[in-house]
Amino acid sequence: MVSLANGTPAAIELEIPARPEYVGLARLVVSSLASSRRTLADDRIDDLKLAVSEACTNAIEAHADVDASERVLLRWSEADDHLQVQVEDHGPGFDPRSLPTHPPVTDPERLNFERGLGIPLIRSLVDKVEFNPAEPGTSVRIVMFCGPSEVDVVSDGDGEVPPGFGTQD
Amino acid sequence: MVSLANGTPAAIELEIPARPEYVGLARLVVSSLASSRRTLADDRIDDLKLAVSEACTNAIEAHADVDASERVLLRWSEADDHLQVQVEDHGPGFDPRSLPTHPPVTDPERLNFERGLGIPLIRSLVDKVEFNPAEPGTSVRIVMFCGPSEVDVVSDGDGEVPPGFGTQD
Amino acid sequence: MDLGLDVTDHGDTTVLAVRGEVDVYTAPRLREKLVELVSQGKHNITVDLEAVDFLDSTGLGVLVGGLKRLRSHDGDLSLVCTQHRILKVFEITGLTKVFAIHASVDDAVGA
Amino acid sequence: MDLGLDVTDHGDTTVLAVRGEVDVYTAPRLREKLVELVSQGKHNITVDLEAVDFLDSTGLGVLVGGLKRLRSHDGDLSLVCTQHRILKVFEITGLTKVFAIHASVDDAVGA
Ligand SMILES: Nc1ncnc2c1ncn2[C@@H]1O[C@H](COP(=O)(O)OP(=O)(O)O)[C@@H](O)[C@H]1O
Ligand SMILES: Nc1ncnc2c1ncn2[C@@H]1O[C@H](COP(=O)(O)OP(=O)(O)O)[C@@H](O)[C@H]1O
Repeated sequence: MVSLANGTPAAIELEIPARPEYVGLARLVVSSLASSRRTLADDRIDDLKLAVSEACTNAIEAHADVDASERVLLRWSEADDHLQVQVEDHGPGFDPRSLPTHPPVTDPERLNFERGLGIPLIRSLVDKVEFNPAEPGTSVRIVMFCGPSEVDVVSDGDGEVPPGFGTQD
Repeated sequence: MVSLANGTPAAIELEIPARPEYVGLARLVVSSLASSRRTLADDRIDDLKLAVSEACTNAIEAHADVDASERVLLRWSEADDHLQVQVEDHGPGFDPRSLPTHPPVTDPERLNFERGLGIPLIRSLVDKVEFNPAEPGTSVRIVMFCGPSEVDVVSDGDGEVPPGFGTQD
Repeated sequence: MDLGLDVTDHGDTTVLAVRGEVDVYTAPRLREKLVELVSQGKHNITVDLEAVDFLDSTGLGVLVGGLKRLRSHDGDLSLVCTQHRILKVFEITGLTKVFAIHASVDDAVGA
Repeated sequence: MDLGLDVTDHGDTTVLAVRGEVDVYTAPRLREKLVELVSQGKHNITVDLEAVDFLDSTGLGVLVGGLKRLRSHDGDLSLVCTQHRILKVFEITGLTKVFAIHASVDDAVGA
């Protein structure tokens, strides 16, 4: 179990307006911080960067319907064996267990779904993710263990498609 | 007069531990934000980046004697005609009017001073700077007007040395 | 953050070369450009992703939407991509089964 | 953030090529290297700043300290710098009057 307190001294916080133009800054900060951690391989840094970007995008979109003057908080912290990034918004919240599933990628119907890839991507890219309700809003906690990736990428070709991406389940 | 409220919606905040390894992150964030502002020329972005870096260095050094688990806050905000960066620490504070002056650069004694260039540099590089006491600590407010630089750099050769850098005054 | 969008015609195929980061901020411009090309009657489009530094789910969604639009005109949308970190996003979402992905523009327009 | 420090001998002159960002975090390593070179009897040092991306007042202070140390050994510390944004920091602090600044390592070691 990861047991990193929020108030750990090495924490870094970035607070941005809930607007699309600031997601790039969140990525820049995360990849800069991750790069200074020598034990994290480059492709794992890219994974973390994409996952955090997806979480920030969702946080920003959650505010789009509510109040675009709201703010999104990114909190970075480190421990011996892992990195943790929390993304917090004050949006309406959601239930991550009741998200729609896509049709299989081989089904022509699949093309009707332009959205819904963010959370499955986060789940595939990082070692651990939690979507916790906040009061109000959502707090997404992403954890990346340091050292080599434990998740293998499904290679191109006729390999299996990972769950959440249109498998019939 | 600049009259930008602290709570302006476009504000971005970065909070870092008061430790030298995080000054680079502050620079990265400031130069990224400044670059997205098309009206600011590249050399003015470099000036702002160096000035903010000096202010962060001072904030971090102010904590070195006190408590290195303290934090430094960088707050970025924008208005139509200027950018503003505030650097806040909780250190012991100081009086910017009673800083020692260096001997003239042509005096061999000048070489005994390795320090004290930060604040004169900030003053030369940005359009406006204020050192305000905070409770506790210091809040440095740096303002950069957008558009071309109003301060000309003293060129190499036998031009005058600007005040604060060892002129006999 | 700029998104570069360069259009060149290669016979029947229109190549849209994208440069920069495709995310929630820039993807709308990619979508508009694809819609514009389709409305100009360009129904075979190759999106060249070789100069893309970053692509997120919003970008994937725009490409899926473009493919759907082109298919409805009996056209196609293919991709050029050899960068590992970009390919990976298609791989883990299974979209390598949806898009024809080529190793070069020559491959794509000759195909 | 790495600071690159490469030492090469050019006759009587030792060239210390610095790469990266010189700031409050990395300047101590530059200071240590200069102290080490002086203690090895290298009393004519040229610090090549051409691959430096950033230099702050801490870096200037280390160079001033190095010059002082070398002068006390009847030696000298000169610089190689043509980058506008780095030169500017020496110019506005008046330190162009303190250091000999050369346009190339060849100029510096030939001087
Ligand atoms: N932070 C959040 N706050 C509120 N709702 C969210 C949040 N994150 C995700 N959601 C909901 O989950 C859905 C699926 O998210 P995602 O998989 O990222 O795809 P997309 O954002 O493209 O719809 C979103 O459409 C949204 O309804
Ligand atoms: N944020 C701050 N808190 C407390 N003291 C400060 C702060 N900033 C500057 N000072 C004081 O002002 C002095 C001069 O600062 P500066 O010109 O940046 O040179 P240096 O940091 O190299 O000494 C510092 O040595 C310190 O005593």
